[in-house]
Amino acid sequence: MAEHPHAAGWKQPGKYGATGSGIVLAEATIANAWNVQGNVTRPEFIARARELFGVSLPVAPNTVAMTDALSALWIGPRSWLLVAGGESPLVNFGAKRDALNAVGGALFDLGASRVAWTVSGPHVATVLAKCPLDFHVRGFAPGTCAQSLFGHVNALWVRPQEDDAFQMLVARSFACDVWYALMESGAQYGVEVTLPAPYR
Amino acid sequence: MKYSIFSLARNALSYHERWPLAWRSPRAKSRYDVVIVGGGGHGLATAYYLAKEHGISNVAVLEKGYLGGGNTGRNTTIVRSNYHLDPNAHFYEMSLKLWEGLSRDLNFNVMYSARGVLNLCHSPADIDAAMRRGNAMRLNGIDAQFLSRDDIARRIPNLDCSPQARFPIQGGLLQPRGGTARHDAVAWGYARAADARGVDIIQQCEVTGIRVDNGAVAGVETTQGFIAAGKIGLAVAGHSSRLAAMAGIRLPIESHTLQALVSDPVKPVLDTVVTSGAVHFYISQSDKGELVMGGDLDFCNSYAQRGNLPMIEHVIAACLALFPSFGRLKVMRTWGGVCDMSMDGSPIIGLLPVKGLSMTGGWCYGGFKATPASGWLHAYTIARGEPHHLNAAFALDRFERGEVIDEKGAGPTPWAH
Amino acid sequence: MLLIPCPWCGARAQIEFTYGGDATLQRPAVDATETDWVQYVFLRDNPAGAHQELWQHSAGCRQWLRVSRDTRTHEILESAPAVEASPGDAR
Amino acid sequence: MTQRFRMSAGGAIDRSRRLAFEFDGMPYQGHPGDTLASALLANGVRFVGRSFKYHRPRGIFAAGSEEPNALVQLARGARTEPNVRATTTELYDGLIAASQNRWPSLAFDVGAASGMLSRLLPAGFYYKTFMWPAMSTAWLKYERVIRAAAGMGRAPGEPDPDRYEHQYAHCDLLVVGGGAAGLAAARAAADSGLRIILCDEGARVGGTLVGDDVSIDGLLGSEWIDATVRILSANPDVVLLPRTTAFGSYDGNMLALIERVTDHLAAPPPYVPRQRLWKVRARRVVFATGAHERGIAYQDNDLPGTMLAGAARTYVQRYAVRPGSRAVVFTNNDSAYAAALALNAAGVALAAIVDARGQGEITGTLARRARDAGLPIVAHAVICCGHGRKRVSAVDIAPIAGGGRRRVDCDLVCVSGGWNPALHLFSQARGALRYDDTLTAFVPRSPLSHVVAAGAANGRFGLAEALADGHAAGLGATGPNLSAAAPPHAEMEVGAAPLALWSVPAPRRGGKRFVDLQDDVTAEDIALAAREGYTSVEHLKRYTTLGMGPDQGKTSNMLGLALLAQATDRSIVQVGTTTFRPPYTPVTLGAFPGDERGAHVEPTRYLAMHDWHAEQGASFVNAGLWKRPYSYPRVGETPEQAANREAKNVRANVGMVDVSTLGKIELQGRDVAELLNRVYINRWDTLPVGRCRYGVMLREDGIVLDDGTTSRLDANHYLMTTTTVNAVKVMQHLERLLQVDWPELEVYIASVTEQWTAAALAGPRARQVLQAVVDIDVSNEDFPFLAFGECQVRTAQGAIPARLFRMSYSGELAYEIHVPADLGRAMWEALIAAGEDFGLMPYGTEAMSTLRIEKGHVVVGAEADGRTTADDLGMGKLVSAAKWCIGKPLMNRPALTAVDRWQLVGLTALDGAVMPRAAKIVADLDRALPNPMLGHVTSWCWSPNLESWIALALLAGGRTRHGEILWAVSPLADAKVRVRVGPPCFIDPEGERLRG
Ligand SMILES: Cc1cc2nc3c(=O)[nH]c(=O)nc-3n(C[C@H](O)[C@H](O)[C@H](O)COP(=O)(O)OP(=O)(O)OC[C@H]3O[C@@H](n4cnc5c(N)ncnc54)[C@H](O)[C@@H]3O)c2cc1C
Ligand SMILES: NC(=O)c1ccc[n+]([C@@H]2O[C@H](COP(=O)([O-])OP(=O)(O)OC[C@H]3O[C@@H](n4cnc5c(N)ncnc54)[C@H](O)[C@@H]3O)[C@@H](O)[C@H]2O)c1
Ligand SMILES: Cc1cc2nc3c(=O)[nH]c(=O)nc-3n(C[C@H](O)[C@H](O)[C@H](O)COP(=O)(O)O)c2cc1C
Ligand SMILES: [Zn+2]
Repeated sequence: MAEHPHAAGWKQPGKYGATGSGIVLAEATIANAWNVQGNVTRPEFIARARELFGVSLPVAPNTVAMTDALSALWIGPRSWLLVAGGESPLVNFGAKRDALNAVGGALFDLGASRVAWTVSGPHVATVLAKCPLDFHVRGFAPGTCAQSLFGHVNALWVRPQEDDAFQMLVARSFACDVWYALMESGAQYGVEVTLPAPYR
Repeated sequence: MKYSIFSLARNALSYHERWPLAWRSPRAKSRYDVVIVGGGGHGLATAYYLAKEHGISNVAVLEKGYLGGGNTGRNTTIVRSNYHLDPNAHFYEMSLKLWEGLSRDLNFNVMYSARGVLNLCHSPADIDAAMRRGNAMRLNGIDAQFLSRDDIARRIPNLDCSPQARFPIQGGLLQPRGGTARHDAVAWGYARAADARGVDIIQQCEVTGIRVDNGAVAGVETTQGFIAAGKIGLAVAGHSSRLAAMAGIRLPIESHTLQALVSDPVKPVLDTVVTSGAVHFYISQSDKGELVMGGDLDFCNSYAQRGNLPMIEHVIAACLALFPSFGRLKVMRTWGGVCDMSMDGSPIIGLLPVKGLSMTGGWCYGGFKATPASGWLHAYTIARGEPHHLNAAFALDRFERGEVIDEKGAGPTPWAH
Repeated sequence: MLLIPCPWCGARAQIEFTYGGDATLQRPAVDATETDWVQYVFLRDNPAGAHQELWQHSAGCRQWLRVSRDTRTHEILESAPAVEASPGDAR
Repeated sequence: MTQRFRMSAGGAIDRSRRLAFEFDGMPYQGHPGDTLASALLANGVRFVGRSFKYHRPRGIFAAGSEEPNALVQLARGARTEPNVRATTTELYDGLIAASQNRWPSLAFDVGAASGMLSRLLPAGFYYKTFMWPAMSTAWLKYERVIRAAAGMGRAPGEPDPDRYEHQYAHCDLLVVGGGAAGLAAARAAADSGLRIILCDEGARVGGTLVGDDVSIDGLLGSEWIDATVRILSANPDVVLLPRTTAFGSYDGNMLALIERVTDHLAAPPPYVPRQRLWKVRARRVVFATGAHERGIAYQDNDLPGTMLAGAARTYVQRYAVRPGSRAVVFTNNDSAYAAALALNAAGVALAAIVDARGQGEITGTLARRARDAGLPIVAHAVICCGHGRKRVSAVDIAPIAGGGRRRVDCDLVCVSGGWNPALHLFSQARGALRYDDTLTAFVPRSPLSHVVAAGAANGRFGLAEALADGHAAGLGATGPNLSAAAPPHAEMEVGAAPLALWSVPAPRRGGKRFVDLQDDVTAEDIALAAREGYTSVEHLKRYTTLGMGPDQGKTSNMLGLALLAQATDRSIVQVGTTTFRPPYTPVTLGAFPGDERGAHVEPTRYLAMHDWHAEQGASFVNAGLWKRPYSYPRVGETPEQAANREAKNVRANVGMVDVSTLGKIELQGRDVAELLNRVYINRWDTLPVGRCRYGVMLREDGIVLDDGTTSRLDANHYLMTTTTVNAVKVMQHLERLLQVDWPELEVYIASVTEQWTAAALAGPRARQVLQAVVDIDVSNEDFPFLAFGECQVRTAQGAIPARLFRMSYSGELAYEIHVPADLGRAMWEALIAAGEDFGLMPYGTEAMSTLRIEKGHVVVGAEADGRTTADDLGMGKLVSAAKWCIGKPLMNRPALTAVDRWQLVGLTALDGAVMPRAAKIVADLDRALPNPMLGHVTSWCWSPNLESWIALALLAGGRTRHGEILWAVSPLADAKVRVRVGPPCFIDPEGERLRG
């Protein structure tokens, strides 16, 4: 009875809505996502995290540190999300959690809890403007991330580079609703759905 | 001059040039037996019943702005007594009974319109809660009916009763005697009737202090000078904390903005009051044709008497989820009022811990419907120096006793009620 | 709609936040009297004017903030982290 | 049909194309660039509607959004829309409109009878009558008549088929209004690097300049607009939004705008929303919103053919329409001379320009030009009444000092009572106002720190000063801006002060002099209100309904409050204005939810295994935002029958239910046990690693907040579960405690609700099923009741890491299995396959509920209803005496420990009866009402295992009443049942099954 939750297009490449590719959507498959928490004022915690994940946790709010294997997103003054789309140091969860616990930090596995998309194209800022953030490059600098609401749903955006592409992450139970909203507002500019690709 | 169709016809002959003042605007005397602070429905009703029921007419009602300019003049006019908990049920039912005779009592048509109040149920849990309440009402001698989805679809054809709705309508609790009343007329009607019994209504007179001597009130400081009184009743919805603080009392109350809005006027499309707890929404159509609707608070303390867009968006989204055919109507005006949100969602009507001081307040979303009973019981409490059994449960000390009247079970978070 | 300055994320729309009420309330000691607890749990100053209040940046960095806001005008006067300390700092 | 009143040249319309439209069933034609109003006038249609209260004939009064009269019903069917202003409705091919508030037709309107009774119906008449007979239902009957007479257009009968959307925007400068002042402001700020948005209500920007014969920087008005728009459009930092009205000014400099994207199109392109709601966060705002002209109250000033002078000029210059053939202009200020000149140039005969001012005061540039053109100016004079039935045919003119009236034939009266700056939004932004005696209008007192008004909105009515003011406002946003263009230049006009003239005495006693055309408020109504003591301007408004119509009194409020001032001997300042509130003009309801409409009004949360449930034919139920399987009906089964089967099967064999919606919070850190000790009534430091425990949380006031099991995964690592509905609340509660109250605790928490898919496997054969797929020994010895462990589940996709918990909600031998959400289906299918031989069936929330009622397990929201204590639920003994916890200090207040508290009990229906829904419990059926209630049923079900109806209930002193027989009654359902009170647990009270 219930309509298929995955509204038209998800994971099915193709063009939707008006002609053109005003926005381009692709699922960015997450291989793993871990939430690191800890006190930045403790050098041993920062050092341990660097050693475990090969990345320096960014301390400036809403900034991103990237390595070839993963992105470390500042999501709170004591909280980071490490996201990898493929092979990465995000393995041996238990051992790494113990190692962080030992320096007063914490580690949580959120690998299955988020769905991510790469949203790009000339109209990206307009389509994402269902969110109160400013997606203009002057308001959302490359190399930063921000959390906010998309409609009624909490979401996280990352702008890795100075182009029109954002990564957008939402909790998995809401993903269908958010997808619907993206398609609805994107249709007037033309939506191009491309094949899923690993999160970058 | 008594109002009637005959006086109207007579005055028409003189081109309505002979109507008298509805109420005087006297200069404040230096002393009254009782001073009522707040010229909203509750304050004016208190004064009216003091004079009418207790023969105490050396009374002043002090209003900082224009009378009826507080929440009495900005509420969505829903009148009902469909409560679950006994103290609420008995109190609001007394009020509803007073509403039924109010126009004639005041000789002022307050347009109490018993068009029915329907609470929608969208889930089995909603139905359980509504039926539990309805059963309690019936055992308390209050009218209530449970309507099936089909009954509702017949009665209110523009409601979306389809099972595909996000919050499908599965039934509803109707109180047939519930309805609406004309908000401004309530203030004006009480003012005129109180004035006729000798009560002084002083507008543009803000109370800025309460003088307390030896633990008892002596009078009020106002923008028009000191006014002595041995008894002071507060009826200042939204501002209760500020007035109580003048007498050194902290209340279990926060002030929050509640917004409402009206559509442009259209020919009759809705003749029941419809509410939905699931989407926090209520709506009725006024006699002028506007759809009057509201929903939740703005969720932060405020005395600004204005709100922000998100709640308006939410109210309208809820409206259209229920009534998709209203989509092409328009919002004509939005506004906000300052509500006293109490810690258990119920009012405080009774004596305060300073001799001679009493209050009726803490109305949260819904004190308009309480106006007649609140005034009546407040007057009783002032005149007798003790509460009536119908307002005894609404005493301030119920919080320390643990005897809160928490209709929603939301706990001591005032904005959750 | 309020624009609430988050000490970490910058000025953000009100809808990203959850209100937490009066920030001046001090949790009584565990052995405080019942009266102290009644006052803490139920009574409020509810001022008209500057109000110290808590907001959580719930759709953002999830931090609880202490905001000073004028309840008559909604003007935001100040905003700071709820507490400056981090877990374990005290040790 | 020919457009008889269309001039042969001029206007900002596209004469090369014709648009067909229909009004009240008659076909007409107009041109692109027309509004419905201008096209109607071009076709000679002047009588367009009936008034609100008296049903008087009304014509087009204005040319913009201030229009009070010309409201029409647009379109038919699902897209019909009431109360649409003809003056702002762009014409499109095929437009259909109809007049409103008349029956059966505009010309013959039955409701017009109320006009004849109008002497009986002064302001507020209904407060004075309709109080008899005494029955409270009597008013309902009068009300029906009153309601039917009021209202305006009709609401559509079908759902709105159109789509709307929302958009946030951010800018450094928002300019509202693209007239001379707004364009000058935007141009001055452009090129400074600021991000600018300029919006204007109109189809094209330019405001009053469009079609105007003025010169700016040597260009004609329209040319200057085009040139400026070209410059602005070329700038990537500037966004121009035509057809966009700013309607609300909110806190934090947030402006709400409504863009009419497709309303002007006959055939909107697919996918494009009809309207777009913009929420603009602006660093600075310039309100260049222009000014509204107002009328003058004289007798019968509402006859069709009476319009504002500025509007008449707009119809001539912008739309090339002659709004009449022979005009009388009535003014107290200079601006109407521009209209007179324009009309004259258009070939409209000017019968008279009636100016209330003395000859010596009529000195402005425009008046001189009119005089030079030989137009007949009658100084020191007023119009004292109009004549005509369905349109004006003449007016009476008289000296202002009184005396001889003279009748002048005309079919057009152009009135100007002065101008009011449109400071609605400025005032909404908390800008203070000041009454300007010279302008006879309210103007902004002073700019705010981030908000200024400019041009006519700021009381700068002349073009030259409006341009200069706008330019300065633009520079105010940029600071010193070297690249700014030079201020635009226009010829300065010499103006003469207007005369404060609000009304003219009516020659006929009782003659109607309209102040508010929209709500039918007359000068006499205002006098009546004053006489009766409704002397606050707010009382005046509410008593007479002045300014309460869709136009919100744009052309009338000022007039009304000035008349009130006169009637009560006060100054206009003392009377003051009413409050300006959003929206500036009415905004379509549909635009507010945008895409969050219908089924999307709130998001829907789907389980990771939703597809599987759907494939099995589950019927779903809303649980908070979630969709959960209610039951899995087989062919021929109702959902309820299915639930019965499922519940029975759990006790007989084994069932499996998706419990992923439970809130899950993981906690790590040295002080987790301490935190848990503080938030739960029971103890956590004593819980061994690898064990689970049921916990109850209280609110600060000692009432039950939430419950759930929490497991100790490791020394300093716990997993807490919460109820589905409270998941978010509990997370915020913990974050607040950790960040605000107890920052010294070293605890890190994360919500992992979305990370795990959880299945509960319950029933006597659960162990056999489970053992078939997991790699650890789940025997009672190795994995006893309340054990926790990690394991691997063998699935078709390989081995999956899982968390295993031995806990039971159903009262049966049961396990909960948690796996990462993306592997949920694999785990689930592996168990379903393994369970095939054991009679495993999935079950839904309804069977789950039945099972837990049989077992006497409480649910937060049902048994714990926000008023219940732990002791009420029989859990008083869980409260650890050894420690403090939240809620403990207030838990023992007198009323919370009274002996007659409502306590949890079990009820069994006697006599084979059906337990009524949501029943109340009474001792005596036959008592007179009110019949005291001893308690109520909180949850109930048909117990397929006990084969009777049972319930959990809260009952006064319930624990001492076991064995009593009482009544469970539902007056709503007319049902009553004898019930026996007993303990809340109906099945296996010793717990042998779940420990077995
Ligand atoms: C948007 C909205 C919708 C509502 N809808 C409903 C509804 O549908 N049904 C319902 O029953 N209730 C409703 N309510 C609640 C209802 O309006 C109020 O509970 C009720 O009107 C309170 O009446 P009152 O006389 O106590 O207060 P008010 O009418 O507010 O009167 C209090 C008066 O005290 C004056 N005052 C304050 N301080 C001072 C001072 N220091 N000195 C002198 N005077 C002072 C104020 O100016 C004010 O006029 C709604 C409220 C709002 C805001
Ligand atoms: N007394 C007089 O003679 C008099 C009075 C008023 C205006 N004027 C003339 O008006 C001009 C002044 O220029 P101006 O720019 O100040 O006014 P304007 O009327 O030319 O422009 C105002 C613009 O703002 C728009 N607008 C108004 N409210 C809006 C809203 N809420 N949202 C979006 N757009 C909105 C209007 O559509 C209009 O285009 C001069 O040409 C002047 O001569 C003269
Ligand atoms: C039941 C009700 C109906 C209303 N109907 C209208 C209306 O038809 N037109 C209107 O302009 N305002 C209407 N209002 C709103 C008032 O104009 C006003 O906004 C409200 O009383 C609050 O006052 P304030 O805006 O002056 O602060 C209505 C208010 C109420 C309470
Ligand atoms: Zn933040």
